[in-house]
Amino acid sequence: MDNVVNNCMNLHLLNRSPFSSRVYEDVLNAMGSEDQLLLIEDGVNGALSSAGHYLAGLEGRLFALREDLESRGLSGRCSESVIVVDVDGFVALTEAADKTISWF
Amino acid sequence: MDNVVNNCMNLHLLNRSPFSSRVYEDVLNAMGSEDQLLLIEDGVNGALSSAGHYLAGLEGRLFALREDLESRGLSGRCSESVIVVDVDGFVALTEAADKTISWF
Amino acid sequence: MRYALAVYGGPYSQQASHSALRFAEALLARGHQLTTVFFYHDGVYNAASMMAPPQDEPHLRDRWLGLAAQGETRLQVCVAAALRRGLLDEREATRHGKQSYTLEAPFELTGLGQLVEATLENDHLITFA
Amino acid sequence: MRYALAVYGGPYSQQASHSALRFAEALLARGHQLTTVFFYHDGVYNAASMMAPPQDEPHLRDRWLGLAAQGETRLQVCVAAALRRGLLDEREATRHGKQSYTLEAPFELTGLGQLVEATLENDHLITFA
Amino acid sequence: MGIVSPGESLAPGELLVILRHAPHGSSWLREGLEAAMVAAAFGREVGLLFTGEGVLALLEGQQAGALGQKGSDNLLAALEMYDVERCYVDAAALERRGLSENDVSLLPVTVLAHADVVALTQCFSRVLSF
Amino acid sequence: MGIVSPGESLAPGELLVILRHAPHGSSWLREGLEAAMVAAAFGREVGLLFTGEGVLALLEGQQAGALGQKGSDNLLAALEMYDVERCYVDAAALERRGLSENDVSLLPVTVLAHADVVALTQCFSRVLSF
Repeated sequence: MDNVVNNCMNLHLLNRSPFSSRVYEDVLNAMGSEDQLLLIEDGVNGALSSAGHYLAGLEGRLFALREDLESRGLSGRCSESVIVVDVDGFVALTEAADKTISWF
Repeated sequence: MDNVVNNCMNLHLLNRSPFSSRVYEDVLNAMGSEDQLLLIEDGVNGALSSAGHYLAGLEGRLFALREDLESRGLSGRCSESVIVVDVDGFVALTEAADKTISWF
Repeated sequence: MRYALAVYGGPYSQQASHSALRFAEALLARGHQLTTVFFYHDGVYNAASMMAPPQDEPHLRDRWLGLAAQGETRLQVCVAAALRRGLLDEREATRHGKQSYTLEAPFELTGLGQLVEATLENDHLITFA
Repeated sequence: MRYALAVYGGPYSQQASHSALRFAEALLARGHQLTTVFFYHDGVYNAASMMAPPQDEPHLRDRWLGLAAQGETRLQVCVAAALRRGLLDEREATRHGKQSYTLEAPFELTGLGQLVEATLENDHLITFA
Repeated sequence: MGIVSPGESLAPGELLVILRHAPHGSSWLREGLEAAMVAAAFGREVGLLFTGEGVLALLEGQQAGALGQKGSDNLLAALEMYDVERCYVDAAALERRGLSENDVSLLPVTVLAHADVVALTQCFSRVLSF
Repeated sequence: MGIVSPGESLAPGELLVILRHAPHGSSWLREGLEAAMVAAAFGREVGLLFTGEGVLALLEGQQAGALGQKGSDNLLAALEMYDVERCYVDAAALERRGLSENDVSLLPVTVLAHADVVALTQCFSRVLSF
């Protein structure tokens, strides 16, 4: 199956913190090389610099929701490799994806 | 505080699987050297032989609820270091403890 | 594009309802169509007619009503998940011999087939759990 | 010994209610006293009067009623957690201008102080979440 | 137990249902299986992926739980009646729990390596996760 | 920021409330803090232990969330009014999240090493966990 050309790009939504839940492992296991990951709700705790090792290898494809970072006081504590988007950007990410898969 | 003599024995209840939740780390961090741990509900998945590394160092103090193992078909798959008790034994464990602390 | 949302998280317990409503508003602001919100698992409690939160907190059911009033969004609640949790419309209440009901329009009790249809018949389904 | 239970998990969503009822029966069988079950977080939904599960599944509210009928166990529901989730007794329903109510005796709406009291005034408190 | 046949695995499908939760502890697994069954009953092309704790759904010897609480085994038994034939299990999730193909016997399933799990999420046009 | 004073830390207490959940994502943190406040208002000797994700409750700069959803910062501000003076934070939970004593400034807290966390759960006669 590996060598089949597939242009499908999925957006994955993660709303659990990698510090408390292992669901991020299932996400990584299901992500294709072009897929994107957006952290929302408690998932944004995974955007902390100290969480970098959990979500490594997603440069340019790892996003976090600005509103959820701000409400938690985390805006200034993010890893530089995380791309911050607001809820309008969240909608835009879903538009661009073939489909969106939620993990919780 | 380490050297204070303390005869308090707590029973800890864990109802989340260590394969999916990291709350077991918080339990281990709060357990005294005489404290006991009882796995219930999805926590009994931590009684699998393959989960031994998550809950190491609790020989003689690690219990799992028989009814929850049986309903999941896990009775024959447990680590030998886990002591299986039924719900009557669960009550007995709470009787013997100074207090019971639930983790979820 | 045509969107559907699935809401599985309980109101006032999980952030899911708040997130879904916020997303719904952004969706409409970008000119999309939101055809369906399907409530399943503890999400069905969003439809509770008797919900009475403190005045300084958002009234989630009223927010869903506001969303439905804006356009063509249907608020569908899984009937099997709802009945066991105590959410009955007038018809189900009568059928179960209850004197009152706890769910009413614009929320509608529907089968799980509507979730499948919402998933397959829209361009996007986004789940909040 | 004197026990109290705290139930935080929602019925039919988490195993907590099942576990708590099973534990309560074993407790009484060993000759202990169960003074209080306190419902908080999504546990408050255990008190929903309209709960209508399929006939081949346990009716959790009826099981709590059966427990209360056996002895001196009080079924206390946190009023703040209950109101926002749509569980109102007759008095609260009237106060909020609702025509019907969704919680009734032997369940009683109480303050969170009763959880503190149940924790401190019994020999053991066991939490199911 | 299925043998991984690339052609079969890669066939496009309409709806993939991902099951990540264990039986009994919560209702997620049952609710996910019920969604899959309804889709199949409506004649949709459904696939099931058991991953994370969901792989435990496939163990033999499950029973009713406290107060007669239902597990998921009766739903699995019903699945074949509903023509849900594309059932997959994540090899990594099995291995982490010390399980092998021989342990997951309640359904005929195809065991998928990482790359195949990815391909699976791409060849179905819609996904519901539980 | 408190200095660990063994005498103070070891004082027996009536009720320890353990807070393990982050603000906003669920109501656990608020519900735990409300239980602690009620106990204090009733004149009980209450202690708070922030551990796991609960340490994030102590970060400055929190705001209302989606639709004006309340976080926990207003409850923390109220705690001091209610004479809840024994507030502890788990050093291991802080460290794992890359945080230090300087980051947890919403409340005066005492940072506890592992052995002190254990001692804390032993010197209070009752525990509620959230």
